[in-house]
Amino acid sequence: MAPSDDTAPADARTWGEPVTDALKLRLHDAMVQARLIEETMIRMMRTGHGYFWIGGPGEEAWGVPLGLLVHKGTGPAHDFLHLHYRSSAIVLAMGAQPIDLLRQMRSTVTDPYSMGRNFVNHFAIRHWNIVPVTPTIETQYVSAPGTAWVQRRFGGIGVSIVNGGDAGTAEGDFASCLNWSTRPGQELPVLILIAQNNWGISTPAHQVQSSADLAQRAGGYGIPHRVVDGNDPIATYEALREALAWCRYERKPFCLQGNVARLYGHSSSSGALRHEEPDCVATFEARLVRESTLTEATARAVWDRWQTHIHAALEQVKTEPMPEREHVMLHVLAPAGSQN
Amino acid sequence: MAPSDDTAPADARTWGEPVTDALKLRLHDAMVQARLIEETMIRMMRTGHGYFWIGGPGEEAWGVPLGLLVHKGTGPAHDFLHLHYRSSAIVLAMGAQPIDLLRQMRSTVTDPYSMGRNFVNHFAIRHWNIVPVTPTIETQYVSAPGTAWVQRRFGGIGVSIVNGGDAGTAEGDFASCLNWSTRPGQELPVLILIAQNNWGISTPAHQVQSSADLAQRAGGYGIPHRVVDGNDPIATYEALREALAWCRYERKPFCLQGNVARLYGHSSSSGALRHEEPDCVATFEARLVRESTLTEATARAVWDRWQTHIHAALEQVKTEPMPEREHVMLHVLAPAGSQN
Amino acid sequence: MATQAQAVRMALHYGEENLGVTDIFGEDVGAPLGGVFTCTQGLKTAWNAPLDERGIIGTALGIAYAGGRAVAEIQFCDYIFNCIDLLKLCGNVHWSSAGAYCVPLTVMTPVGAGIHGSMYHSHSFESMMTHVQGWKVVMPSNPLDTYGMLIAAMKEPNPVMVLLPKALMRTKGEEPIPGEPDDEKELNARINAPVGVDRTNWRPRWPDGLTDYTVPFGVARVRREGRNATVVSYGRHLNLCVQAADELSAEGLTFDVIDLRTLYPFDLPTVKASVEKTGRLLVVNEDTEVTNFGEHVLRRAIDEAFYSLEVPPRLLAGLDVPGVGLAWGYEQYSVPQAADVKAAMRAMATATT
Amino acid sequence: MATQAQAVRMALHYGEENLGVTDIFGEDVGAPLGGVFTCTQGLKTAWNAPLDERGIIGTALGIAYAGGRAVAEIQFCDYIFNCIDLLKLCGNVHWSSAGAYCVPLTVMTPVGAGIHGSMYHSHSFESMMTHVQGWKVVMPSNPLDTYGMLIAAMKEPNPVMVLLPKALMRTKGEEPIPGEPDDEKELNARINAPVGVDRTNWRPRWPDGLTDYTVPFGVARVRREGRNATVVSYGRHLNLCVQAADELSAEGLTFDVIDLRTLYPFDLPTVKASVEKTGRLLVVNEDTEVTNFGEHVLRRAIDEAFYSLEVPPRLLAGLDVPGVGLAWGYEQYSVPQAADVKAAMRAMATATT
Ligand SMILES: Cc1ncc(C[n+]2csc(CCOP(=O)(O)OP(=O)(O)O)c2C)c(N)n1
Ligand SMILES: Cc1ncc(C[n+]2csc(CCOP(=O)(O)OP(=O)(O)O)c2C)c(N)n1
Ligand SMILES: [Mg+2]
Ligand SMILES: [Mg+2]
Repeated sequence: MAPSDDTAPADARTWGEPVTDALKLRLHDAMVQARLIEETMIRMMRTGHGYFWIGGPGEEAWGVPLGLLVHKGTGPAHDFLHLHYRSSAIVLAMGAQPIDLLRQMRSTVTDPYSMGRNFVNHFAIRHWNIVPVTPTIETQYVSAPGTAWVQRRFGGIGVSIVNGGDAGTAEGDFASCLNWSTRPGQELPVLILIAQNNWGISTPAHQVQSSADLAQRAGGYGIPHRVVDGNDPIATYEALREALAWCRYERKPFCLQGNVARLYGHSSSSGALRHEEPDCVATFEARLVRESTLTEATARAVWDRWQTHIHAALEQVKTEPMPEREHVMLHVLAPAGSQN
Repeated sequence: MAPSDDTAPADARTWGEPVTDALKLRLHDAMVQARLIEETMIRMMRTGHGYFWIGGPGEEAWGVPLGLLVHKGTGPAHDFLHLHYRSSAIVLAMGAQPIDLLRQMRSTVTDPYSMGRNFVNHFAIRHWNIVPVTPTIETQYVSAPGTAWVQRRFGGIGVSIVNGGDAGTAEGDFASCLNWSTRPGQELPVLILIAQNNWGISTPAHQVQSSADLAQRAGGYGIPHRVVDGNDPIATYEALREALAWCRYERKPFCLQGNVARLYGHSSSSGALRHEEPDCVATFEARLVRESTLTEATARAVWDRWQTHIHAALEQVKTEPMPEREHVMLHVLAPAGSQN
Repeated sequence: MATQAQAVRMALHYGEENLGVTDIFGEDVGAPLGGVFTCTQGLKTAWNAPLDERGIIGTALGIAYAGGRAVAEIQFCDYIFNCIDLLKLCGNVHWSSAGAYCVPLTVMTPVGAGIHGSMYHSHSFESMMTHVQGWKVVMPSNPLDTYGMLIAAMKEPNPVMVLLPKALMRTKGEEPIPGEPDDEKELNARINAPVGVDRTNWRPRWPDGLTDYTVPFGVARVRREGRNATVVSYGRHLNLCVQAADELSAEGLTFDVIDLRTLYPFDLPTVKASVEKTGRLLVVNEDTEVTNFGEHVLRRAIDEAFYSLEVPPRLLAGLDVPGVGLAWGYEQYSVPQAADVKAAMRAMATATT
Repeated sequence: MATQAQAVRMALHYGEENLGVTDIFGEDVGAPLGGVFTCTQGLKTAWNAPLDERGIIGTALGIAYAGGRAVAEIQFCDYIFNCIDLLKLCGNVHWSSAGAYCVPLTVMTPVGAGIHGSMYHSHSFESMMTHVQGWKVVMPSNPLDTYGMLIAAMKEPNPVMVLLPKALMRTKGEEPIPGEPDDEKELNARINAPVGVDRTNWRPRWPDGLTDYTVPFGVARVRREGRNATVVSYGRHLNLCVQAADELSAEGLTFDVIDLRTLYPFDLPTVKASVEKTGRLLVVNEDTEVTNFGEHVLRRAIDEAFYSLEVPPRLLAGLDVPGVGLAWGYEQYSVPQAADVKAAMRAMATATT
């Protein structure tokens, strides 16, 4: 059954722990982990242990804080997550096992998210309300009001969180999300996120977006909105904390844009080469060292620990079987009695 | 060939004649004509001279001013119109022949807009750049940027005008129109209209729209926008004049909402019964009489003249043939050499 | 006897009370209208959606994810074509998530011509929809099956597309729905919203005895038995086939008339057995004829029973035109009519080998 | 020899210069990328659209209305399914306006599996698209046809859907495109954007001699002639059929292998004549098998040549699964592979009557 940590705070108006040194170290640790996994997967693709890579290196300062703030569990009492393919940091910070990402990267039959069917970073984790990541851009923005509608009726503090890229906001589905979240008297607790990295594959944002502030589109629907530096995990954490408290207790939508980096380009199709963009993990680590929250040696140890962990996981994954003929027709239709 | 009245004004910054008594009389005349035709068509439906009625009675003060202000003609030098099924007043004020609407109402083979194929008020008039009215709500908002894109490249003062209802703005296509009209450096001359009648069939606007001011959604894209009393033809005329001048000479989009009435309900499906809503024709006529621009007798004469005209047209239409087997497969594919 | 619209209403009411239905929604589905065909009048969980089909299907999917059970309506199937990607998503969630999620969801939408609906109230949808995986697809021909298949749909863990022939909405059945009042007037008085007056305080008085009557998916019903040919159809045209079979018996021609009812998965064994008996197969529907679901039925029948076929199996379907035009002649000559069905059946039964 | 991607590029260049093409656009179609498959590199009218397929098709329609001529790309056909309503509109404009407007418009989109594209870069689209009226639908199997059918598309007053088998994008043809340089290296140097460097100032040097070479719509090409069976295919799988035919000749089996090229309207006379000769028909494609365009080909062939058929005509197509999975095994076992094609052809040729 589902792990569940129903830790609704006593004071109903705030959400999440305040920023402390301990939290900063947790953020750092999770950011390092996420970065290393993505870099491992890029290497897997290069060395023939996967066909295709797409993921979120550069978005750790956006994803990790969210992962730590999710009210995770199963069913409408908890948050639902409608994510996209750059959301690994969120899912890892929630506690996903690195080996499972590597399994999906290698398309093994043991891949718990899709049994080797979908691209890497296409999660589906029912016990944490992470609904299947859709390869179609922006469709997650039309399913989010549905889970939020059930949550609204259910009561409690569960919200629906939807995350996606900047270019994707051009799809009408982004507007549908704004609209369905704001029916008068039926407002929905949806946290509408935009990861603004200024690119859609090869198309620069300034060619196709009237303004880099996409969150303001929510203003036309009366939704409070804000842009935050998504490369700064503390800023992001604070902004998400506030936004989540709003959604949870007002039971209304909020739109938050994080300006992030696309550190390895779009995907392996474009080579997955390291780009000249802000590196939020390095910057944050340097800051923690400067602030003496972390020493260089402890920092190094964090990297080493995850490196070792991931290396072992990769070796394990390489031994695992691939899907065969008998797996093709599994799950075409759900058997009677299936439930979410 | 196309009639064309290329009457670009000398002063490039204004558009359309100012409001004079003569203009007021023209507005009144065209509004009466439009109302009478719609009411005739409702009667046709009731008496078995048509299967279905949908149209624009109640929107005369919104449509007629626009019809008078269109820069009509063929090709990108002139305005393109992407209309919906309540746009009869626009098309009639442009000079469409009443008999042609009656033909489409009766589904005769002589119907010039669709050869008896489409519902009434589904215009397609190539010589005036009126592109086919789509029965699908809101899709006109995604074709409008296309004609405007050609107009942008062409230069001149032609703009693309798109008109639709309030409920329809919930379709993502409305947002697509806003987005495609505002690519930086590639802004498009689109006049984006919203006819806000506070209903979508039986669904009241307040159930599904966060605000009755839908035009403000354009603000999220940096598009200037405004709401006008669509029951007042003078206010509408002035607002449209200004908005059109902006689109024509700035070559940029403008969003204008008119608050209008739905005088006979949604369509014949809901009975086409007269509703308790503002009657812009009666109100305007009373005002003109009060202001002594019109006497009651001249007003009556206007109604009578159109009544007679329309009656004769209807008698003619009743004699015209219906489509037969040989018409079914006509126009499935355009013959080689066809052009717009 | 209940009409098809009343059958829908009663089934949905049963679903709200007994099968965990949480939301019945779509454009104009809630009060006061209760649907453009009155199918959702008086239902306690019915509500009006924004005019946004993508939002409707997306929200329905989200409701399913969160453990709700929605019945979503697309007002006319003519307006579903901007959602095919979302229908595909609903249908691949279970497979792509390796079984983690399922999508218990019913979508219902009126289909077909026959009401002078012009180009955008006359579309058929079965050909495109049966090409979308992960769904069950049904199309009833009478109120009793409508009731029973909706009950089945509301019990399904998979998405189900219920195609409702719009021309049958006001048509009564020949067999009562278990639990409906014997007296039609009583039924109407109980569950039809009053016309022409304010409905704000109107509440239906649902019949007490409605049951769990379920028509299982994938099971056809042989509506007439005969020797001369097999006719496979569904929905509105099934009734034309039955009628033609009855008329043609006067000419000494008899038919197996098979009502598929479920289009995906369809009942191949029943079709096969009949073709093996009659040696002749005609499939009838009103969708346009290119890449038509009936061609799939033909292909599977040929796979299974080619050597039983005495004459070429045929499809009678709509002409390949961009729409059904409004004027009488367009519908008459582009959509198979009763006379066309009868002629095609006679031709099939009498073709020389 | 030019690849399919280069053939597209050269045809579009020819179209810009000679056929009035005003806009080539879609996601990432403009500089610097020139399309995810490089099909639109260096073209002077190419530009990057917002990430909005509905906006792309809608804008393309508007361009057509205003007298422009667009070639719009949907990056992968997997992302076209939210636009089916707009494709239907494009296809009914001429009919619904009683001939007032036409929609001269080309849409091109990569289709099919074969590049480890997983669930959303492996879709086929011909079955759904041939069910949409008012369009011509083509699917080339080689660069020369790709060139010639694109030229035809850019001359058409109707919308044309060009389905480009994505697994063939980098495949060279066997026949040169009229006007392409004899030396492949020269061609690459002239029209391939440089890789790994800044492309801002790169300009292609188009071959001078490109021509109006046109492949007319509706005309199939018989790629192999034989006696034992007729095989109808197109796109990527056509090549597998040709290869199998060549291999099977060693077993004494020969085939008419027909490359349909145009799927709507398809060349029924050529299919019919061949079936009358061989008495056996196999249709091969990779779309999922329920309500598959190949079933339409079978049905029309049966209508015309039933009595010539010695054994059951067959369809070899993709399994009816919700997607092509990423792992090798999924594609291997759900999409027909070379060995499957060969086995099916052998079985067809040798089936006992
Ligand atoms: C509906 C749809 N259209 C196109 C694509 C192809 N595609 C994949 S990612 C991408 C760019 C997305 O850009 P953005 O939304 O900014 O997200 P980012 O990748 O920059 O994080 C495109 C066009 C798709 N997956 N889905
Ligand atoms: C895509 C689509 N969905 C649904 C319909 C059915 N329909 C026709 S009119 C209408 C209501 C439109 O309301 P609004 O946009 O406010 O325009 P109004 O009729 O009030 O002028 C609906 C739902 C349609 N024609 N097209
Ligand atoms: Mg981006
Ligand atoms: Mg309205």
